[in-house]
Amino acid sequence: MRKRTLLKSLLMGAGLGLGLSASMTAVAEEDTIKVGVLHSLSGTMAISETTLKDTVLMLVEQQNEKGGLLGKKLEAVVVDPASDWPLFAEKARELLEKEKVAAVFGCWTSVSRKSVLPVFEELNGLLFYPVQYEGEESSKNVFYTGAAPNQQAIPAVDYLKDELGVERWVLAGTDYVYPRTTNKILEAYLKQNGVAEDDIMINYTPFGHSDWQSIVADIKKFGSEGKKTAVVSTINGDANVPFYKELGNQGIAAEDIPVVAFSVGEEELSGIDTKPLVGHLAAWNYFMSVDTPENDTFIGTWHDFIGNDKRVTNDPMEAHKIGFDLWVKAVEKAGSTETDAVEDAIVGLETSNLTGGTAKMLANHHITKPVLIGEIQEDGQFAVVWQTDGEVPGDAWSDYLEGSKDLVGDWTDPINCGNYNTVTKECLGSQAAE
Amino acid sequence: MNWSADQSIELLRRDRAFDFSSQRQRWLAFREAMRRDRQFDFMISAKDLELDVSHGAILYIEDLNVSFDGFKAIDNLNFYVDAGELRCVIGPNGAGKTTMMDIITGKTRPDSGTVYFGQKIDLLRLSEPEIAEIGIGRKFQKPTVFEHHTVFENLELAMAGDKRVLPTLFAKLSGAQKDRIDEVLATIGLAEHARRAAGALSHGQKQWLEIGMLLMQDPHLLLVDEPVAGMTHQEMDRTAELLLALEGKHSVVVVEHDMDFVRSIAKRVTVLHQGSVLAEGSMDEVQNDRRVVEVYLGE
Amino acid sequence: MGLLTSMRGDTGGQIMLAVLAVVAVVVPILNLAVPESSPWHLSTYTVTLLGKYLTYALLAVAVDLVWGYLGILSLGHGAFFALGGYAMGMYLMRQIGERGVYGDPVLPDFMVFLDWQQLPWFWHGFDMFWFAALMVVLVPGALAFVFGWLAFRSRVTGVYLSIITQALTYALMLAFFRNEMGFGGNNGLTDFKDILGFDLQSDATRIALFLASALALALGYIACRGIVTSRLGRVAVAIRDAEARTRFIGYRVDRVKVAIWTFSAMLAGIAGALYVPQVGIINPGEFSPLNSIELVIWVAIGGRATLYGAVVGAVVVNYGKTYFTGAFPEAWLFALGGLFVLVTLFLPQGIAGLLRMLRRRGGGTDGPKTASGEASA
Amino acid sequence: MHAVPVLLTVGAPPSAGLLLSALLLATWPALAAAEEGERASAGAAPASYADVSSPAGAVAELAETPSIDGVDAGSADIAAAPADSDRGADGAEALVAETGTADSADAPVEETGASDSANAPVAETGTADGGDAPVAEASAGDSAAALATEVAAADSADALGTQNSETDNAAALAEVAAETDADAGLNPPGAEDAPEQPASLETAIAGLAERSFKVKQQAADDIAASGDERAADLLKALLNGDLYYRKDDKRIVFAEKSAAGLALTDALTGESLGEVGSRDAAKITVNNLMRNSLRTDIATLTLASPDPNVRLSAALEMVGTDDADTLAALRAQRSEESDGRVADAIDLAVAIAELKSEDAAVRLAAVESLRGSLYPAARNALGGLLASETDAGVLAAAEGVLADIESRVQTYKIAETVFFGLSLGSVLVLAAIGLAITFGVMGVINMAHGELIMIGAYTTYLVQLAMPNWIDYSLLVAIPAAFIVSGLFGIAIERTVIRFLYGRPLETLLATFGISLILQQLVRTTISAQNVIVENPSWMSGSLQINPALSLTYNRLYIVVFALMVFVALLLILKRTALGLQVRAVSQNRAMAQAMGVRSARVDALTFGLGAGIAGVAGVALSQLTNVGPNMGQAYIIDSFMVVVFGGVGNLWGTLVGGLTLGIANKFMEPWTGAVLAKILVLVFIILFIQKRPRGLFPQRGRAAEG
Repeated sequence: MRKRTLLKSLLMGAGLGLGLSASMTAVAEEDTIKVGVLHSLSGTMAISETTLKDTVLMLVEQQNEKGGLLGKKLEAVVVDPASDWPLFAEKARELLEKEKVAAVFGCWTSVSRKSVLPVFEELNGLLFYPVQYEGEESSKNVFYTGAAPNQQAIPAVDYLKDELGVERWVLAGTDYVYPRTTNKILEAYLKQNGVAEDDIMINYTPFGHSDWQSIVADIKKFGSEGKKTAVVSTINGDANVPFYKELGNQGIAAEDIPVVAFSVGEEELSGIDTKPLVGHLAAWNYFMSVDTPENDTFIGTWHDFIGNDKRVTNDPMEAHKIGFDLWVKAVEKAGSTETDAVEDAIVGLETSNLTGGTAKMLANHHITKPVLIGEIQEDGQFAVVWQTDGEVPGDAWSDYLEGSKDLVGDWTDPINCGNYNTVTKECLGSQAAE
Repeated sequence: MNWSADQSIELLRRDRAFDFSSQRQRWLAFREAMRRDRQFDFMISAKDLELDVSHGAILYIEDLNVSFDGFKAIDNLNFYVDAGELRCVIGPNGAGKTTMMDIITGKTRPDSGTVYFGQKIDLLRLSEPEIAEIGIGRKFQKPTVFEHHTVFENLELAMAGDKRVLPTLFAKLSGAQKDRIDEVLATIGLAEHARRAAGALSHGQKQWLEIGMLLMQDPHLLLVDEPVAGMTHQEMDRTAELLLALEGKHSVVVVEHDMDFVRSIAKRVTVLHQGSVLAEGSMDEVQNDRRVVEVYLGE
Repeated sequence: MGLLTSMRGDTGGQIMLAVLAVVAVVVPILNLAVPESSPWHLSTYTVTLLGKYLTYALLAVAVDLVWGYLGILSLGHGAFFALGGYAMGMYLMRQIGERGVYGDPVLPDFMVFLDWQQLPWFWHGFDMFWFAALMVVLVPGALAFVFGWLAFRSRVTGVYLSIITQALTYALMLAFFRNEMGFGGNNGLTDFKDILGFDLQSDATRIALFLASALALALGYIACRGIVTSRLGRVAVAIRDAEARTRFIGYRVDRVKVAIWTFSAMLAGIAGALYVPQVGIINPGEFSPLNSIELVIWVAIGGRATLYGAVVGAVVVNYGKTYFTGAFPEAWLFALGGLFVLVTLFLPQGIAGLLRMLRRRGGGTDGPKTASGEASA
Repeated sequence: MHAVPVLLTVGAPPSAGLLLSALLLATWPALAAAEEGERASAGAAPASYADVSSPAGAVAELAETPSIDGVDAGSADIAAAPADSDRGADGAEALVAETGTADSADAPVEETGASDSANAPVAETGTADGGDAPVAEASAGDSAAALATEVAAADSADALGTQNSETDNAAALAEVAAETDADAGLNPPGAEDAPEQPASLETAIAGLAERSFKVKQQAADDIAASGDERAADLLKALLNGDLYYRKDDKRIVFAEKSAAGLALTDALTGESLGEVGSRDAAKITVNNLMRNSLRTDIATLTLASPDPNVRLSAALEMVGTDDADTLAALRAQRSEESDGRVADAIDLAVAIAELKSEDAAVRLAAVESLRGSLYPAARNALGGLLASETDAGVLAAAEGVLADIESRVQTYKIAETVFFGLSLGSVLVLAAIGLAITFGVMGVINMAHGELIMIGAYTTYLVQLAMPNWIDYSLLVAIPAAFIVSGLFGIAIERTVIRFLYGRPLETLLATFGISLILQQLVRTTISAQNVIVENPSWMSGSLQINPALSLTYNRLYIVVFALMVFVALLLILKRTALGLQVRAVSQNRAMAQAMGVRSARVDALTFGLGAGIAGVAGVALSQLTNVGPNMGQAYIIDSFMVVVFGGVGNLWGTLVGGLTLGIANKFMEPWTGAVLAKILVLVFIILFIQKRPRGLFPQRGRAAEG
């Protein structure tokens, strides 16, 4: 009998695993359309991603108040991938296979996107990815509502070059793929514009780098050599606070060496004492300070939803809003949430963005966005100092990179390929295999 | 390392070590050599150095000095033990008794002086395991046995034999070895406790077990540090018998505080004081030595 | 030596293996044979999940071997796991061939857009499975050997050892984060297509991988069991409990440690290699010291110095994680943290200890030997 | 500057409106297109818009650099004193814009010329010479103007096709040389055209209420140009963001926060306009370009300010100028300058200007006077001189001086690196020292240490919330507060969990790891998953300028000191107090200590509390350097363990020395290896070091340490 108790308890242990099978097979109730939310609520990325989770919840709530979709209520399914990349893949699988969600809104870092990509392609799901990223990708199953490099980096550099007469460039970034790629693109672009090799300084730091003394000192020196200098910062979230504090303390004012950041938005600023930052720049496709009726209502609903009118809105939130609207429109147009139908329907659809323009879903699953350059103000907001005339279409494959200048993504017939080589007229890579 | 002649001799000597079967030595030797290379082991196995006691003495300690940050624990110590002798070492705390043992067993390295095992073997060049291999066993002041192993296993682990990694992994107890263990179990009177975890033994039993482990190692020289601490009188007597039984076959050095016990076993007694020999001789001589009395009773 | 004999007297282990065997039979049937519609159908999601647990279990066994029986608390075993994973990842990467987004026949995508011209030397050979498989054990093994050889010879013990193992994995993490290293930086290696010509996405392959993991776990378990029941195993425990004494009865403590440590690292490497194709990504995050700490916790929760305990611990904790992150995304950390605290407070011997207590209730006398909570710190 | 008076005489009035449109043209390509439509002068324009992605970009690219060089060289030929590039350029462009009216054919091109950074000079002139431009200058400048037109035209033509390359400039120069005299004679009338009068303050100020930064800037410059004594205050207010405008009547006002919202006073008359809601008045925002010119304007306006610091910044602003009047002003100031630093700055400015003098002797003197100056400007100027200098003597002298400067800069660089190392080290020490107690002395592998630091940081945040108007003193409150809060957390942890785990360090690792997870999530749920703002008190921001080459940031400075203070305090507690004695007793031999009547339970709790409290204090310091968020603890826990172990467990001195060593080592490696590799190497170093010293830098002695 002793054996039996032991047996029981052990089966308990191992059985837990099997126990999953029961829960796995629980099928979603028919009268709701499930929407997956795949954002880290714990771990290092929670700082940025929790807000996006709330945003999607808000959008779903709004949609339900409007009477849902196709006569059904929307139901948000939230999971926590805990800033752990393999877990992202696992959770994506859970959402698609177990929860049978119609679409997933999620991911922030490139690596999390890369991690879930094969899952979405295998299970033919829909992912709306709301963050500016390095480009070099166009998947049938992913919609990139954030900015591609040509919708953020290049216009920003143009602004510095032409409006501020910058001649020397510091490209500072965290050592991962987004900064690497962006900086490669910018380097190529600057050289094309006749910037000399030694007028460009490139620097990479680890994640969450907190001791910027030497690097800032170097930048200071680099900037004190007579030519107007600017820093193009692709420094990732957490490392920014100590970076800006060091800038401020070492007396580098925005007028001397302006810093234009691609990863610092209202959300990040809400964690920084902005006094020393006033005048530094950021390039986004949306600013909370933009003065349009759409934006005002959005901010209003956000504050009501979150129950705190101190909370800010930022670019990825707008991206999610746009993505969500487009998805809703596409589902209504297609009359079903079935992936392929939605994919066909969504391309070419338009919805108004929050900055008074319209966002159009392009054939390469990127969207059109205006590019705004804002200067940080004392209140942690941005004052728009420059913006493109109309929207810039997102370019999946950069024209400034050797490997990809001939590539385009086009998910409409006849091409139907994420990386189509316009020269050899063939579809490269995995899609070719299928 | 540069291969001097005698080192190559060492190698040759070494070969003999690994023939247990006593046949096809060369082949075994060769295989061993290969295996050793695989293990990146360039140490000279001390196991096969011959113990040479032709001059009668088994342990030579000469002009030995150790100091722990300033304090001279061993001060110019000269100390000899004859083969087969049972020697008792007494002395007040801090006299350097334990330190001396530490040096002999390789735990502590001296500042100067020489320690030879027989005429040939320089102990200062060997590591603890090697010293154990060449046949010096030690029992600690504080009984240390493997608490989570049974008494039997404790003895098994201590048993002399090839103690390198792979042989140990594939080791099997031969009948002979079992008998040997049982024998020792009997000697130390723990036969009925063979299957008990050593941790569960009483203090005295642990002392014996440790002595038993010494016996299993079957060393030429036993260093026994305070064997009867915390023992009842009966236990003490049995321990005395045990040690006396060892005399002759083995050389034994006993460090002990308990004078009665020392008297009960000692032929020759060495008195250490402040790290050097104060007096040496039979128990009576020593006890009547004025300086010894001073040291023990004086000031 | 007949490894199976080593299973004698290891009730927990026998049952664990039995359960494993059952699972290995049932799961494929439920997944492949049972139709989707049936409530008994086991989704591929679950299969992959279980496969992942099994590799974690193997890793936990490896940790338990050195911690439970040798008394070395490694806070860096994740490093060996990750290295094994990377070796496998590199093979899978090479398998992609022309199906990469840039269609480059040789270079992986991340090398193309960092425009590297040719393959770094250490990527050669990984297009052959046997080579990769060899590296899966050799790389972690070699690292462990060198590290151990240094550390154990100079008798680094206790927390000092634990912390430098942590330093080891931390340094490796930072190194692998660097894109110059040629391992894909933060993104690591991903978007694998197939293994040995079988499509990684297909259910059959996943089942195969699952079974491979189960087999590896079984063999790994039996091998470890073989070691701990051998005299070497007893020496290991002796070292754990009284290192100096072991030295004085003539064992080369440093070599015993190096040997077992290296073996454990190799096991971890194998676990990593099986883990990667199932989760579909390997990146420097796996090196993070926190991961390594966490896996020590699996062992502690399962019950240190009982190999089956390690297995149970790994499965339970990770199932808990999977469940909580889905069920209470907001609060799961409370649950997990609470679990750790409660187990340490009320189950010092872990789940295995609990089971033994139950057995004692049933009048059991001979519990398996376990460490006092004290490691050689 | 010689181009500019003309700009006043000729350009300003008629061209004002056009300038404005030209400006808009740069920012709002839409407008640009429109304007083109009006002028049927599509000539160059479409091409220019076509070939570059961002129209504004293209526009600006067109007439920029070459015309600058052109005028520079050109005016050098004509004028008595040479024109420094940007002034010259401005002049030229402004003129270009002006002539644009006359000759509509190349209008778009020229406007583009004007568009990119036109109007600072307007201000310059206004202030430099309040309108009394001598005729000589006028004509001279005039010719410069004319040729500028040529150049602009010629170049923009090239610019359309190619990038601005050396050859373009060369061409420009040639042209300049050829046409100067002719043009100089040709169109004099411009000089007489407009009666010069600076825009009055009243008219100028209105522009500030506009939305376009360009307009605002123009307004600001006019203000500066007005030569009105209120100008400086207005501009400063503008720069500091104290200048608002009332939304209803666009009246420019000074505003101060008040109960009702804002208390307004008229910017011009200074009459109080009472309070309005914060919605009714809007701050006049400024952007980088404006800040730049504002600073220059203010500088010129305040060179004679009574405050030496103001004078210093003013003088430094003028370093690198070649403008005769400015230099004259500087020299004048120099003669009655009392403050040494200002005097140096002025000398620097003058010397740098004189480096360009025709007279080799003057240059030589200038070079010598630059000897030992650590200002980057001096180095750059000398560097420039080396390239252009012809006179051997001067060349030699310049090289010598430059070498001398370089070597001195190098030594300061090293000093700087040491300081960086120390400050990084002291951060490590701060983070680790609490652990040295809980882990080192008590043997608790406290994975929650990082979270205790985090709690300290959050305490700082809450304290600042509680006293928003006393930020400067907030830290003084936060330090004890953090110590108490974290300390209490520590005691709670010890009482509820750790006390059951003594002698089982690994269990403590597991339990405290669990606790750390809980604490993190606790903060996320109770406060927020986002980082929170912890402000730096004014006395913590900025840096101590030892000399132009070496400055130490205050926050780092304070933290180094603070770390040492904490260390000493801790040392005293452990060595001098009864608690310390008991702590050491318990840590060495619990049983014995208890036997001696030490209430070990209480001691344990207090010790752990102490360690935790110190961690909290460290949190206060770290909150001044880096983000305060739920994850901040994780960032420090591993480094802390490294430091403690490297220094030797249970040894405070070890922690101190260890931390500082690692910090400095890291900082000295960084320049060669980069930040990441440096950290890796440090870790490898620790691993190897532990091989040599298995018990760290300062091993514990005695039998206790064995095993």
